[in-house]
Amino acid sequence: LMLAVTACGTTSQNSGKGPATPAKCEGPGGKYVIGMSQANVAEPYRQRMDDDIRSAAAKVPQFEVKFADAAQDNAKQVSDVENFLTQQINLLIISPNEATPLTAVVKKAYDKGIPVLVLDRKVDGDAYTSFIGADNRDIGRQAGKYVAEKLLPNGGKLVELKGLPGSTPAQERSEGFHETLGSKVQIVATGVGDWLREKGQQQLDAILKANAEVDVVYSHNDPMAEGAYLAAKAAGRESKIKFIGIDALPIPSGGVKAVEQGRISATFTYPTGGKEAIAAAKTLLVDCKQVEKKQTLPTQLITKENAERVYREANG
Amino acid sequence: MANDAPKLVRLTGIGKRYGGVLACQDVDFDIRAGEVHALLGENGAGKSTLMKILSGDITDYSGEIAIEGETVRFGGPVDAQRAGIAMIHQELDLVPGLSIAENLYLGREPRTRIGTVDGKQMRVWTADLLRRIGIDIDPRRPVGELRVGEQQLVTIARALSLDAKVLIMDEPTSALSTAEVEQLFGVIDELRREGAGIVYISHRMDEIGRVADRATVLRNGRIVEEFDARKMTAEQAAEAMVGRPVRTLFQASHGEAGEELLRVENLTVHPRRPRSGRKEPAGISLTVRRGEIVGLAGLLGAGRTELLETLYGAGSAGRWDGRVLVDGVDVRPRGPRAALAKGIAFVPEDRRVSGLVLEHSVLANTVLSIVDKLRTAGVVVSRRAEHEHAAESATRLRVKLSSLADPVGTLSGGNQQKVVFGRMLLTKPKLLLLDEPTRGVDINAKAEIYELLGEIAGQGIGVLLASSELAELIGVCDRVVVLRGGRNVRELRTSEIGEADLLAATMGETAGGGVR
Amino acid sequence: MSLQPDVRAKRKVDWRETLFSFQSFFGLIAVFVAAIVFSPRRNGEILFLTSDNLFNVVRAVSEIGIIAIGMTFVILVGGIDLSVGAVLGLSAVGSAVLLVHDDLGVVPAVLIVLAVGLVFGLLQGMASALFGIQAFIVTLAGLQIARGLARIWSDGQGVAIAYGDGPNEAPVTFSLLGERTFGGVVPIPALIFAGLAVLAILFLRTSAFSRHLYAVGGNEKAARLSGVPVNRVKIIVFGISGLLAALAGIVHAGQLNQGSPNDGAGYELDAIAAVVIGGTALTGGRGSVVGTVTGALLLGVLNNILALNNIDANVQLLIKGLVIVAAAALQRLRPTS
Amino acid sequence: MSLQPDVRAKRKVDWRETLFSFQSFFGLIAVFVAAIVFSPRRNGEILFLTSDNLFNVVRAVSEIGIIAIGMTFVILVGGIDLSVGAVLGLSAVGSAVLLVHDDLGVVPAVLIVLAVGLVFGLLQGMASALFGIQAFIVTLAGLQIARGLARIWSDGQGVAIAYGDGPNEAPVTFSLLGERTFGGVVPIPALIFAGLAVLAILFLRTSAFSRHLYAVGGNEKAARLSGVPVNRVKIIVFGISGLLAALAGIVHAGQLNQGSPNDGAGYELDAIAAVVIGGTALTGGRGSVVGTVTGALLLGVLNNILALNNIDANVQLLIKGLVIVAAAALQRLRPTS
Ligand SMILES: Nc1ncnc2c1ncn2[C@@H]1O[C@H](COP(=O)(O)OP(=O)(O)OP(=O)(O)O)[C@@H](O)[C@H]1O
Ligand SMILES: Nc1ncnc2c1ncn2[C@@H]1O[C@H](COP(=O)(O)OP(=O)(O)OP(=O)(O)O)[C@@H](O)[C@H]1O
Ligand SMILES: [Mg+2]
Ligand SMILES: [Mg+2]
Repeated sequence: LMLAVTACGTTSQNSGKGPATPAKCEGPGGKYVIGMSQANVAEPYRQRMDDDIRSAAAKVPQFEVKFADAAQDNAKQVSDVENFLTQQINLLIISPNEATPLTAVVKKAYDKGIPVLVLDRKVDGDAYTSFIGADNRDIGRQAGKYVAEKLLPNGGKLVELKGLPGSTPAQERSEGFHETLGSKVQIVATGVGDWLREKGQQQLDAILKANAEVDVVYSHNDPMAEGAYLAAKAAGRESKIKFIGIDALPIPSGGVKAVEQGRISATFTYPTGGKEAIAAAKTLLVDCKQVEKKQTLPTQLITKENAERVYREANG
Repeated sequence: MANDAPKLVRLTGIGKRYGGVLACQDVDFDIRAGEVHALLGENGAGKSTLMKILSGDITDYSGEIAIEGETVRFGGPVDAQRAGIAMIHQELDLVPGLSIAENLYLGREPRTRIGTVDGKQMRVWTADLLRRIGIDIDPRRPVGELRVGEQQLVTIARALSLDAKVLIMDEPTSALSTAEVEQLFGVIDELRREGAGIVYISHRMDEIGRVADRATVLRNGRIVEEFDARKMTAEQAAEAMVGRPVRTLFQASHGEAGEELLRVENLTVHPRRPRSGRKEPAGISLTVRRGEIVGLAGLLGAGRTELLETLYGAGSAGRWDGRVLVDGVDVRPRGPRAALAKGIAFVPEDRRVSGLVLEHSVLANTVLSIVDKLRTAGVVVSRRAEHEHAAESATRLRVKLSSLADPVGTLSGGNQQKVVFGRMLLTKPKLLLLDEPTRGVDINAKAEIYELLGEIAGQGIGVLLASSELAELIGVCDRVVVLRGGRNVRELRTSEIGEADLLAATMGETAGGGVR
Repeated sequence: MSLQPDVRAKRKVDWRETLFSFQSFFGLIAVFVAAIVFSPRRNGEILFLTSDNLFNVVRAVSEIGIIAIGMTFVILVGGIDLSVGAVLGLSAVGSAVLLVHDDLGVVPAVLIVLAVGLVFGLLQGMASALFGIQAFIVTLAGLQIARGLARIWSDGQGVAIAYGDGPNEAPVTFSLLGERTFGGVVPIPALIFAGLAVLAILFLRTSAFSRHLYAVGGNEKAARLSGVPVNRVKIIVFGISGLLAALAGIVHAGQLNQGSPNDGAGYELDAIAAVVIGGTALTGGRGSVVGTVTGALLLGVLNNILALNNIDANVQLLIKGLVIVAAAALQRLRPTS
Repeated sequence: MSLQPDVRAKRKVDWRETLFSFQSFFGLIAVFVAAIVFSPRRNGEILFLTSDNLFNVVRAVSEIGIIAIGMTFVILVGGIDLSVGAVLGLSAVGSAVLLVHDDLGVVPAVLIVLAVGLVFGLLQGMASALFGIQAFIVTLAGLQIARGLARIWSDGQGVAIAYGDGPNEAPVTFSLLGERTFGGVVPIPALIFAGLAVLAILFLRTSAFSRHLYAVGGNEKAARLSGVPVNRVKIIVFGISGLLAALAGIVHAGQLNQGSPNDGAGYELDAIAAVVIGGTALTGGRGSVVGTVTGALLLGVLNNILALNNIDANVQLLIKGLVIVAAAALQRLRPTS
């Protein structure tokens, strides 16, 4: 139902007429101001996205990136983009808080001839230059497959720990997971951890109490998985339960390290697309070439085997 | 006489300005050991201001204070207390949530050896002090539960506990009845003998002659005259205060009483919290006729306030039994609004807590009860009507103010009282319930209020007036109903009795003098 | 001295008085001037002062502003309403669901949503006034309840609003809320905010109800004894706040073409900040809608200039905190009464 | 003749009085009983009542509880502290950074963090007391500032705490905060909370400072006239709140092996709810730490039983909102004074 509605959002008014003027491309000799509108830097994943953009852009001397943070508020993000337009940026990168509310203002920028790179979450219609991001539903599917095939091939008891209700990733990571999980695995409890470590811990405290048998905890992100691990440890059951997270941020407090150190069994990378966005910006502004309309970033399964290497490469 | 006694305190050239108002200017004042020095003046004359300066409450003033010859400048009330100066404030500044004992020793709690508060010691001392001024309340009772009169006694006890050389009493008896006043005077005599210097402020002229040695009169912030208090007459004092001859006679002349307006039959209030130990009205019956002023006499806690609040529907008490008839019709006011709609108006005894929105203008306070009747189109209030009503009320009651836009909190006490009064009169009531309406009101304003009461009664309004001032009850009322322990025990015609009879009746003595 | 009281209504005009009665206004002007000085320029043009940008500022504060007007009423009686952000979310969701899923027309949908906000506010007012529960706690609970209802109503997801005549499409009129008028310059939400502000200012200046409201906030006991229907005043005031929060939610949905259950999170604190910076006392009885409007604009200009200069988000937090304290401290300079 | 009014020397002991002085306790018992009734069972064992689960409840409320104790002090003087959640985040980050990045020992790190919290609180107290700015607005600004500082200190990312002796590892002692003692049953944060509660209760019952604190909250003018150092009391109280929020942050970091700048978001509202459910008046002057502790436990039990039963998250919000209102309404049954 929701999908239908979202699809309906894709009406003619949302498909931009395309840049009236082609992107201002002065080649390597030009100077370019890029505006990066972030939905909420309070989330580690998005902080990392900003960091990735910052470090990638530092290698392109023509680029100057300005950052704005909407603190998880759609209305604020609309203002942020408007303020960028006032400042007459040359390219917009946006990681929208939600799709529909940002569609209009993104289109406004696009119609002004400013190339727009949309990261992580889409906007409605096609009034943007390129979408770069991973597919949450697909990650959910892979996680479900991993549980069904690798962890619990003979069935078992699973707890799902969800992200903040109402957020798209929580929805999609759940739906994808259920598509591939199969019927052998029994979901004994579902907790809502609002993406937070301590909420994950509190939820698992109670859930472990209520359920003597739990084999796997599937958490919509790594922090909640870590919280769940702490709860299991307090109950003395951490060795009997496998924890799976998503995000796999290559930072000291991220999921890759947690896997490397054995607290989490597996996690799936949810690439930020920051590096790719700057590459696309370079193609557009410096190389004066077109980019693909859609660039889907692959996810990667992180287990004990590859964790150390992935971490090193990501920060290398 | 104490005239040659050493000067404990000397104030020279004291001045204090509030915006455009000169509350004190060039005041010289002294206090001698073993002497009670009365400070007189109209409402707003600057008495409290002067004493607040002396007690360290007001720190920005001009002039000089010398204690035993040494010039001082206090940084706050604590400095003054250390120098031996204590003050009983006119506004009862107590902490409602703390017990009586904790209030008395606030800021200087006795400690045990390990540094904790010595609660037992505090209670023992408190009980002693309370006994000394003649009341016997559990020191552990929260002050918030006490009535105004009791709170006044607590502030007196607090000041006594400071063992001060100089004790300033700013209207200490305004909510006390004669019996408690007598007890207080006993204490004052004791202190005088012990060599303390006392400043006594009161608007009850009879008390001045009774307790003071010397009297100084302030007018518009300046000293105008000094009297030997024992030889001074009320007329002299009043003339000095106002600056022209005035009538000090308590009289409210009005016509004959009409038909019965209010009938209370066997009114019994069931308290909401039985544990408070209060005796609520328990079987009160009385009547008030049109154009009649009926007084309610009684000791502290006799149940006068409780009765009036119940009639107005504002009782903190819960259910009540009995009948209340207005114009022969049963009424059970559900609240003040309903009471006002039925023509019953009420002036509460504590104007600052229950009467006024202190930071709002005189105008807003005056018209508050009728403002929704001053609407022109739909919701809009006519500013002109508001202004006219407020101005008319202020003129009629002779409220002393510089502008109707002044915050009412900056008026003097008596003028604040008149604002509350005026508000109720604007509702055009047929029955006016007054609880200590002249508490803290100066003699001139009192005479004006009495005159006004006579005028009101003359228009056929019935008045039920609770007062602790016997002279007032006898001078103003046609009849006085005496309450004791929540019952009406006597009813006296004021034309037939004197103050002594009334005092005896309130205390439960027969006219002969024996304790009943 | 004359015994006749002087009952002139006008206080002697004191220039300090006059100055300070406009002081939240001066705070705004100070921030405005600072904004001009620190504004980035392009080709000599001060970007902050472009009409486009100024209207962006007003548009951006319009929702907080609408909420803050209702909040002013509540705070004037000495209450507080923490539920407004959540009620905004609830009514944004409600608008979207009614228009899109239930295919209602704009008028019935808007009326239903406004009624929901009004009733929600009235219920909170009743809980607070009749049971004597502190407004802070009633509306804190109300916040959670409204949030829960919004999530349930929307199935926990943002509900996108598509326009058209078909089924599951909202009437195009609703999209006007996100548009600009007068030559594409003035955003409609800003107009709604301005209109509402004028209404509220007039109402507080002229109505009998407002006299009661100020009295309840100034001294509840005295108000009650003066015959003011205290409980009714309190309940109505919460109703107004709920109603305006619902209106803000409708504007929100119209601007963003979506109603999401998490919309408006934390708006209550911004609204309260606007009210307090505008000089309204949290203890009640003193304050004005003019102050609130200037307070909201001050916050809006501040946000805008920080964003135009691309100040780091973390540093922005620090600066905003300090400016809020400074603006509140300015209030203290008012000569004491 | 006797001038003594007829009054009883002893207060009559009334059973209602006795009952109601424990009433927040009764709210807790009601929720507790409900928890037992609705608890899931396994093999006849009531899961809610297992010692393991009960200690989980206490552990889960320990941080909110610690904050709420400090909040009680602030509210008793008629203030409010919205910054506690952010200060918790700041000190969680501080602990992690000092232990891991700066390789400090546990004692210096803890002391520094506590000092930061204390100073932050004292500064807020000064801004409020000396400049006369309303506590709500000072601490609302403080919230933003603390949050900004935490983000800056941590570079915006959670700082993981790894234990060991090497560089960039924290001393193992710090991990004790996440452990359980007495046969692996009693979580250490619960012990800290309990110890602190006892301390605070004794302090409020016996110290002269506490009388001053109640006096400032009850009638500031009277307190000033009695020589109570009003400003000092106010400032100290905010200092206590900051200090306890910092302590809660340390516990938070120890429990979660991480300090993240967003930790503690919204905790201030939970803490205030605990205080108010515990019967402390937001107007100041009346309340107790016993009440606050029962209030916090009530919220903890409620959260636990909802989680044990796997109630839908949205419905949980509704239930919690209603229970908070009901618990606050219970307070009103206290006979009026
Ligand atoms: N805080 C204040 N702000 C402005 N004016 C004040 C303030 N306090 C007192 N005044 C003014 O100072 C003058 C003296 O007031 P004060 O309270 O000293 O009078 P008083 O003699 O004690 O009167 P009363 O007998 O009514 O108590 C009055 O005109 C009063 O309005
Ligand atoms: N010292 C006291 N101890 C206990 N109860 C008291 C005391 N003083 C008054 N009360 C109670 O207060 C109740 C009502 O007092 P109320 O205020 O109506 O009387 P009042 O005559 O108006 O006295 P006041 O002059 O204090 O206003 C009485 O039932 C009385 O028992
Ligand atoms: Mg005075
Ligand atoms: Mg009385």
